[in-house]
Amino acid sequence: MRKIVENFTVISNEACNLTNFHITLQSDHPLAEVFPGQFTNIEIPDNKDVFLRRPFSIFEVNNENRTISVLVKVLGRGSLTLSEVRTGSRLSLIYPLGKGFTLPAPDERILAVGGGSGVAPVLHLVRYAEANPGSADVILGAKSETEHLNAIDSYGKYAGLHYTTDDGTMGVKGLVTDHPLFGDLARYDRIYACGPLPMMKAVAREAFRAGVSCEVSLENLMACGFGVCLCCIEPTVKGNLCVCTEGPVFNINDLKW
Amino acid sequence: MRKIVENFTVISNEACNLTNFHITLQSDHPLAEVFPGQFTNIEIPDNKDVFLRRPFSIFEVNNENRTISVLVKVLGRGSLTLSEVRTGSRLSLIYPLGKGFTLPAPDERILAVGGGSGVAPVLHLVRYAEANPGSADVILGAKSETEHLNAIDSYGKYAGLHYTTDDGTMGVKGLVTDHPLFGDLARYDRIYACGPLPMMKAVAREAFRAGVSCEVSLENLMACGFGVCLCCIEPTVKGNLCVCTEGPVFNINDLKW
Amino acid sequence: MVNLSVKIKDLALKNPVMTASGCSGFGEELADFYDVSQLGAILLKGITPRNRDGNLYPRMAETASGMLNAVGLQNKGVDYFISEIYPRIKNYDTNLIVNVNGSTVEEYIEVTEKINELDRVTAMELNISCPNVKEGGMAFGVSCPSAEYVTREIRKVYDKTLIVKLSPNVTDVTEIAKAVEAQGADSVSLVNTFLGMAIDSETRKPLLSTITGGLSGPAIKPIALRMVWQVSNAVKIPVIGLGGIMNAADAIEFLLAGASAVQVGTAIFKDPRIPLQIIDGIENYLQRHHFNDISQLIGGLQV
Amino acid sequence: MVNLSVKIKDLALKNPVMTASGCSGFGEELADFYDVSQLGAILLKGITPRNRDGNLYPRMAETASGMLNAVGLQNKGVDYFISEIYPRIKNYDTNLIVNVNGSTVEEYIEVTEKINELDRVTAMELNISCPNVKEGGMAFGVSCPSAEYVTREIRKVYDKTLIVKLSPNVTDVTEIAKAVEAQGADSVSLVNTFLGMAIDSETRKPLLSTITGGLSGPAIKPIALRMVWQVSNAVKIPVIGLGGIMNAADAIEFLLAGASAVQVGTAIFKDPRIPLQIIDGIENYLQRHHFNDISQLIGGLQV
Ligand SMILES: Cc1cc2nc3c(=O)[nH]c(=O)nc-3n(C[C@H](O)[C@H](O)[C@H](O)COP(=O)(O)OP(=O)(O)OC[C@H]3O[C@@H](n4cnc5c(N)ncnc54)[C@H](O)[C@@H]3O)c2cc1C
Ligand SMILES: Cc1cc2nc3c(=O)[nH]c(=O)nc-3n(C[C@H](O)[C@H](O)[C@H](O)COP(=O)(O)OP(=O)(O)OC[C@H]3O[C@@H](n4cnc5c(N)ncnc54)[C@H](O)[C@@H]3O)c2cc1C
Ligand SMILES: Cc1cc2nc3c(=O)[nH]c(=O)nc-3n(C[C@H](O)[C@H](O)[C@H](O)COP(=O)(O)O)c2cc1C
Ligand SMILES: Cc1cc2nc3c(=O)[nH]c(=O)nc-3n(C[C@H](O)[C@H](O)[C@H](O)COP(=O)(O)O)c2cc1C
Ligand code: FES
Ligand code: FES
Repeated sequence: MRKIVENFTVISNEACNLTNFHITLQSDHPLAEVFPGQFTNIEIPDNKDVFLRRPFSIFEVNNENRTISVLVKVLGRGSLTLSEVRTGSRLSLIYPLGKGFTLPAPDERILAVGGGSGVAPVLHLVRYAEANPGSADVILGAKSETEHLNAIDSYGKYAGLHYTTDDGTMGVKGLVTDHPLFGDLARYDRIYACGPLPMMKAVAREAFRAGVSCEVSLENLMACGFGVCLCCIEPTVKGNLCVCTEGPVFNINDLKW
Repeated sequence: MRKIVENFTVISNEACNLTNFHITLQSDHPLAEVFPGQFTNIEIPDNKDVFLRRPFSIFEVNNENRTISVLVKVLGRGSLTLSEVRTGSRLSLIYPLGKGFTLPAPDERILAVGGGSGVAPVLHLVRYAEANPGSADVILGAKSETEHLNAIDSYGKYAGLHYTTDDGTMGVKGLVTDHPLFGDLARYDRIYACGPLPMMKAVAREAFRAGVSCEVSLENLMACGFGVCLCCIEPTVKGNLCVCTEGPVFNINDLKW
Repeated sequence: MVNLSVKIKDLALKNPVMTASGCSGFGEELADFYDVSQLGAILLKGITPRNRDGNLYPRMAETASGMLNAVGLQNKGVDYFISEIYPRIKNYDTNLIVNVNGSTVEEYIEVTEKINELDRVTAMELNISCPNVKEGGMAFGVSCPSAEYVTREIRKVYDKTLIVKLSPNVTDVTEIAKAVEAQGADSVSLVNTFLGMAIDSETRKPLLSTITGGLSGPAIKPIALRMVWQVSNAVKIPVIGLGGIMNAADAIEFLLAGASAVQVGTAIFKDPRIPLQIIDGIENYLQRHHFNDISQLIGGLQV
Repeated sequence: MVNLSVKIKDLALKNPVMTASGCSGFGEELADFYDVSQLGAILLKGITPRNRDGNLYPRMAETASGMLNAVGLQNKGVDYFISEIYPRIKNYDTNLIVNVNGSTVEEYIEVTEKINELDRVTAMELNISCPNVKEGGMAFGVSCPSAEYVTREIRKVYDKTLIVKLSPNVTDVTEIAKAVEAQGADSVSLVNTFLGMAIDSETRKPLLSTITGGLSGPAIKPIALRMVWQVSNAVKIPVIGLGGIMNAADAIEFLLAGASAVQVGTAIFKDPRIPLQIIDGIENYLQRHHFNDISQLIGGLQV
């Protein structure tokens, strides 16, 4: 599959809340085709303490404007520097990377679960699949209301939007798996999850119990992002697989969780 | 002597010409006393390829505004990054460093010669010494008119300003030592020079011939700037001396040129 | 026009820039970005006789101007390589060089004999310097007798250009280089990674599953360059230099220090196009400095 | 309140943070910035029996996350130190440790005997690892017999705490550490600089007058940390760790790897206050993690 290294221009960088930033990047050229669940490896500018690129899921894609966007959660030095990037500056991206989610068939009912920075790929999915609130539910989990992303209300046209927070300040109090929708998973044909490892494992456990096909998107540490270093591997029933090329999306049946 | 490590705020960064920048920095605290010829070691922000600080002569000092300024000539990666620094950003400075020039007595006649980035300390000197055009001459040398600094006309009140350019586009054509003032050095009590090594050596040769006391300010490569690493040494009649603490100003009689 | 081609014994390179083993897969991932026939050679990922899963995750940690890896020679074994991968890559119009590994001399021989049969594999790199495996690997590369022994045995079974990859984790790398030269190595490549370690101070745990791993990237360049210079002055066979090369200036420094060719490793992770940019940069340098042949740079350090 | 004090044999440190030799002069330059009595110890600039001019300029080159130096032990000799410098610094309320150097064992002994008489010099660091001198220096530190020999001779004439500073330019640093431990060293400090090299590709000349020099700074930290961890597991005497420490987290990593104390070198060039910031940072860490004694960190790596 053709991959590209290219300088994009930052056309906006909006704080969604204290620790999440929505950065939109414009290409000088027509975009390569991007599928939900694919990611980009971004060169962090100007930070003496960062050597390697940092991977981020591609959130929104606009082929007309030649833009893609990422949701960046500030976790450490690289994501912090990225969150401070200014409009007009140039960032080097390698994209599109990885294999995306298995797209649902038009008549399939889906549940997409996103936690923390994991909301980007699942929202990309419901939009790309042209889902609708009748056939798709999204549960977004966070620690507290203040960590929930604003400006995603527009996704209400693709899916029923549901929230959970650890402290109960928004939506259902508890973990994503505490949401009532988890009470009857059997009505879904497919479940998708992306977020912190414990969250994905909890979702996987419920999906497995309910016998519903489930895909998760892993965030293993990466050096290259395009398959040459073998640093990002995940043990699977098919042996050690590269998360960056054979993932980041895996069917839970293949994982050794 | 008390030395300080402190964050200054960039309050202006003006291009003097294509490769020279005048950067003014403000302290949060009253300034330490700075003598002409002393320098500051500046931490270069945001450049992955720069590890150490970079030394720059202190050009102008304004105790009321708590500002000092430097003239930065773009030579490589560090000076380039510094030249792009924005107003409002913070820079870490170590200052005041080194020993300055021997100040002229009130009745002494002086010639100060500056080439390239070496103009900063010699202009600082004539201003600090409260010289006047009757008793002080300054020769500024450059490759071409385009490399001469604008906005130094105000120094006309401290000294007669004279120019040389290699290509004759401004002032006398030739090297600084080709200037007619070098025809009769004996009328000066002291000569000061700062600039590229060949220039300083040429000035030193003439001063030595004319028997006039001459001080030069060296720009040896430095790691620390405050005397602990012994990387910046210059061989002198007194042995290897530290340019950063026992210089950067040396009497030519002490040098092994 | 300047001449960029060099020869390492029978190995003819159209230019002196190769990818480093373990940093360029089997060339296929680079081919997703550009035409790999522009490269001087592709050093294929380290191969062992049989499948190796490699070490547990996490296998990498970022360090100041570099990274540690603990991949541990994950590969599907030489037979899989020959039947599945080689047919896909054998038509790349560049040199394919196999990086040969083993836990015992017998294992090294087993891989070597098999790849000796492959027409399009024009040279082999004998890896006696991998710090990330429990048996074999670096153990062979840090003492003269063992380096001599494995080189001698491999020389017996390999006809084409034999490059021995040296470990930097030694007191005197010239001793090892001279030892393998004496046993018939056609070239030495250096350096492999330095044994290093990283700790998460907050969790108080090592950052790698294996505790220690191999350090690569610009951080090691000054040491690698010194070793290449020392070895170039100590042996007569051509030297291949690597360790932290990120751009053409870095590559030229290795050539000046005496390397006949260079390899680019970790830089590829930052930008897979860097090897091509280095080729262009070297050509540009030669023109700018009025040289017409790359050989004028090799060993051209003015001391 | 947390306890930061540690003991290295008879050397009592109020906290485990020392400056490194050659990076902090004789303490006087640091005293221009702050009260040096806050430091655990000051490692004084390397001293030889007689005046040494050191190497020619240029003596330093910047590298990726580090620097090369080729100072070559410039100093005015031990007698000048005793008569001119010692009287000025002897009242600093911290440990003064002399870094002892020589071209021959006799020279090492000469310096040692003289500084043994100085009340306020509470320990010595035997430098058998300087890569920047033609004779002596690193030559003593890269083989077990010579390291043993010089340590044994020095132990005979030195009563106080004897620290031996090890070179990282060796195949197995634990062998050297065990050898000097067996000869009565009270502690080992590691690492000294790595032998490296830098070239200006444009002028095609080396950047150092001596061609090669010593690499220090964050670039070397992963290798230094690995060596400290290996040595801590190999010897019973306390280990002092250094190499690229820039902040408290770095220092804590060395403590976790087994160092009883740390030294800060190149970081001082960037900001002379870093040793103090590290002391504060360690204290803060202990509080944050509910430790009350620094000893709970030492060797606390969870593997
Ligand atoms: C395929 C993929 C897609 C991703 N998509 C997104 C996204 O859309 N939005 C987003 O905000 N983040 C995403 N991430 C995670 C993101 O790459 C990391 O948060 C980022 O690299 C952290 O860099 P840093 O320099 O800020 O952290 P560092 O300073 O390097 O590390 C800070 C701390 O975080 C830990 N850490 C760093 N990276 C990871 C990781 N990948 N997994 C677990 N712990 C880690 C470190 O061990 C350390 O303890 C994705 C990762 C992958 C692999
Ligand atoms: C006491 C002192 C005062 C100084 N005052 C000024 C000043 O007022 N204005 C000003 O513009 N510059 C001044 N300099 C010089 C300035 O420090 C260097 O130009 C700067 O450090 C270059 O950094 P860089 O990262 O841009 O260059 P690099 O990328 O590090 O180097 C680019 C090239 O320049 C050469 N180079 C770098 N520094 C020097 C040097 N000091 N001498 C000779 N060659 C060098 C390098 O070898 C290399 O070839 C002063 C230097 C000293 C020691
Ligand atoms: C992730 C990774 C995997 C590697 N795998 C191998 C390998 O299989 N065989 C080998 O000889 N060297 C291997 N190396 C070492 C590199 O080929 C090279 O010697 C080293 O990284 C130094 O060069 P660099 O700084 O340009 O990366 C590997 C290096 C890295 C970073
Ligand atoms: C400029 C310079 C001079 C040094 N001089 C000495 C010395 O005289 N004696 C010594 O034992 N080590 C000397 N060293 C080595 C340091 O003490 C230290 O071992 C090394 O720099 C690694 O630590 P760092 O990375 O914190 O600097 C010197 C290092 C530098 C950079
Ligand atoms: S990150 Fe390099 S192979 Fe996946
Ligand atoms: S620059 Fe360190 S002593 Fe002068």
